[in-house]
Amino acid sequence: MNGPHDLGGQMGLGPVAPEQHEPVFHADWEKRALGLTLCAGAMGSWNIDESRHARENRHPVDYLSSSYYEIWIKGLERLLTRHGFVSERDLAEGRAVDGAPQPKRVLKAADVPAVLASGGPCDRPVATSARFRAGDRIVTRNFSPTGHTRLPRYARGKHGVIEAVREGFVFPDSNAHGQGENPQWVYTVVFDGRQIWGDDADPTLTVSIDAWESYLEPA
Amino acid sequence: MNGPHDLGGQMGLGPVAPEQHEPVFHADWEKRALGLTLCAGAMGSWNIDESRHARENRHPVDYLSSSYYEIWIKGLERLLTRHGFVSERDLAEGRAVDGAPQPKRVLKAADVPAVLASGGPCDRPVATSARFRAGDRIVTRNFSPTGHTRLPRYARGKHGVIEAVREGFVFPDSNAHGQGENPQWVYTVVFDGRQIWGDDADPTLTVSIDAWESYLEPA
Amino acid sequence: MPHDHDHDHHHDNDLDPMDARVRALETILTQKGLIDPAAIDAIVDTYETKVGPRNGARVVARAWSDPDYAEWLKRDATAAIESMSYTGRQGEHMQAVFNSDDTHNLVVCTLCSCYPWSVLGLPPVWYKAPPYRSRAVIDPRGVLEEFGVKLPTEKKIRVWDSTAELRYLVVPQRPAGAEGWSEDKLAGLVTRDSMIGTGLALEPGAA
Amino acid sequence: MPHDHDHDHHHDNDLDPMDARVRALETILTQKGLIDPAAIDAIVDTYETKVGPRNGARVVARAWSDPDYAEWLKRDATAAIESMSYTGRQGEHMQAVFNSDDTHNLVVCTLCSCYPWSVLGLPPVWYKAPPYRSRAVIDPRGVLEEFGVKLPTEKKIRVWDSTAELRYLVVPQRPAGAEGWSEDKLAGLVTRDSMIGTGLALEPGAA
Repeated sequence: MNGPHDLGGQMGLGPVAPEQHEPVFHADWEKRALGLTLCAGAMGSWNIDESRHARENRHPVDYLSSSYYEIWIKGLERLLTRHGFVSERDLAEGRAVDGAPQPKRVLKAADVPAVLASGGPCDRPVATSARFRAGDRIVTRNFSPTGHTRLPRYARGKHGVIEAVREGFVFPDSNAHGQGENPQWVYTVVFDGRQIWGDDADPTLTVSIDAWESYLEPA
Repeated sequence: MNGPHDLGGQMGLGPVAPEQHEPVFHADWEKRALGLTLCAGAMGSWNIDESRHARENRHPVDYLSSSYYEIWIKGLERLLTRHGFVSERDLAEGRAVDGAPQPKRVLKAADVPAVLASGGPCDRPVATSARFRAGDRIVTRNFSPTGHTRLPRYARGKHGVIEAVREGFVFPDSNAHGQGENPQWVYTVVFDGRQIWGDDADPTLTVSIDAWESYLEPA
Repeated sequence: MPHDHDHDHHHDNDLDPMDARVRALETILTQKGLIDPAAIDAIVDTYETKVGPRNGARVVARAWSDPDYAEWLKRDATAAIESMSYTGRQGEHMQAVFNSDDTHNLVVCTLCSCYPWSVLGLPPVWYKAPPYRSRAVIDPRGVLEEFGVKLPTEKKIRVWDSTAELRYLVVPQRPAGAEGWSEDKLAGLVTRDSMIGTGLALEPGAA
Repeated sequence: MPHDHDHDHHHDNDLDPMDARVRALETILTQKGLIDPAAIDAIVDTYETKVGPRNGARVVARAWSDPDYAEWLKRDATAAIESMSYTGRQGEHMQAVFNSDDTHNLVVCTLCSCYPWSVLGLPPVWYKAPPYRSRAVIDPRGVLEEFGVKLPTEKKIRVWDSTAELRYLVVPQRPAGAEGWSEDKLAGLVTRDSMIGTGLALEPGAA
């Protein structure tokens, strides 16, 4: 979706303001938010793409005025209600009122080190060979999906060069919506900054994205 | 600027929600906001392009959570302070504390009908003849100015057709920043919806913009 | 989802904190002699009682009634509209766009709130608000359905984004069943939304 | 302009209304047996005390010290980093990008907050916030100046937008004056920001 999360090139958002000696967490609730999100994800009822879309699919004012862990919690509440683990009554009362389905698994403290250390690889075998090779000139697709995509608006309909063929990866545009993993080859695509932003762009700038094969056409 | 005002194609902003039997104004302060904006503009210290930029150049959260007359008032305060008519002390105290320069003119009630009836035409003679003719194929420029422009992001770097040659008009991109009227030919340019939004767009859709000549290149 | 607090849309009302802010600004400018508060009254009165969509409706009714006028309106809307004494601010450069059996026209200003004041008065809140401005250019059929307008699938849609100083007046199609009606009576069929393109002219039975 | 109320940036603190909201959610999930609160403690402890930018600094220090390792890191960062036991979540598919005399690398995730947790820990707030995400791809020099980094005008800048599941580790240039230093000592020169590209490695005198 052309949503509020798609921020590349947007102006008016102010200075970066890096914080000196930033702590890992700024409040206890942030710690719990991180842990809850990972524990709930470990139940195995949704994937990372559905989870990203649950965070980004918000009114821009809500998205842009929420801290990042706040967005995570709002996304998590949405996922938990969508999948039936939490009801509106539960949330209204702040305690378990309604029942919940049996999750595929519950992450126990003892298993945390192993689970974090193995992560969740998203590479998958792809039946076909890669359509592009390093050095190929491509043009990115121009589209405007209402669902999840990982092709930012600034990089749509732009000419670039394949810098590297990576691996086959789960396709987020379908996976986020329960339409399967449909793995595709992923490429690192490099654009001249002027191709993206126009002739006034910094001439020393190149920008790359990692793009799924269906985002690309030969140029 | 790639600002919060440039909304074409943005998603997640909710339903249109037209109001039944909508009044012309929803509160008395809206009436005064309209009148103040027009009266202050009539002083002749800024033009409509500077005024538009004063409204759009805001943090997205501020812009998108303000009502339109609220944006007008925030823009007006900015213009009045920029041009020295109102000081921070004036605003802090809610009364005239500091002095102000003599305006070019003050709009009197008796002159309102004539001033509103004549408006402020922006057509200007252009020394050169029009570069394009109806039927010409063009491509819009791709650029990312940090200042004011009237070429929306969705219409940058797109192929279209000149539908009509209009007149010479003041160029907002310079006029908004005190860099002169620099009038240019304006054209109505039509795009196929699929050119703008991609192949999944409504095939019956065409979109037009009115574009200054320097926004366009032959295709 | 009750905990999924999305943005509460801002609606103006009398308790608005903007009230004090605008009063203060008017006080400052009045005390400095920069504005005449009576001029504000005169401006407000103009758009509350004199300039509004009835102007545009009369233009459309005349175009429906008089083919020569319609031709003039198509060719030089600024002059044709001026001949009916509807002139001035935000109507200096007018263009009339005619709906047909083939094509429906819809007007938007994605960048701000450009609108033909001289024929339609001040724009409604929804016209100036982000949902309409963002969606009219990409999903006009979805927007029209929210206005209760369902166009035939094959009807072409032309969206006019008012990015410059031209202001657009949509001339809706004349409904059947109003043959022989006077211009005055025809004007009663022409709604404001039909002149933006978010509506159609009323059917004679509904007027 | 004091009346020009721009958005107040939201900073988390203990009075945050999010506190109650998150507590309630944890209570519900715990009561339903869906989560183990001790697992949350273990996750938090991991990222507070075990997994952080010291991991990445050791990778960089080894690459500085051992040309064969540097070559391996360039060719297969996932394996080279795994050999140092830094594996796991948000580090499953790693890519190391090396700064050079010609080119400075900068990593961003314009669409969300993708970041190489296994080598850098959790991302700082600014990395996840709209100003950095919006500007890094269009005005990287302006962003770098806010971090106190001024690159030579002719130095090329390569911005890596982490749009897929690859995670990028910038290998900063080794500063002069640290010849013969141990890997441990060299790691002390490698700041977190230098591995994102918003900083450079420290000069030996500053470490």
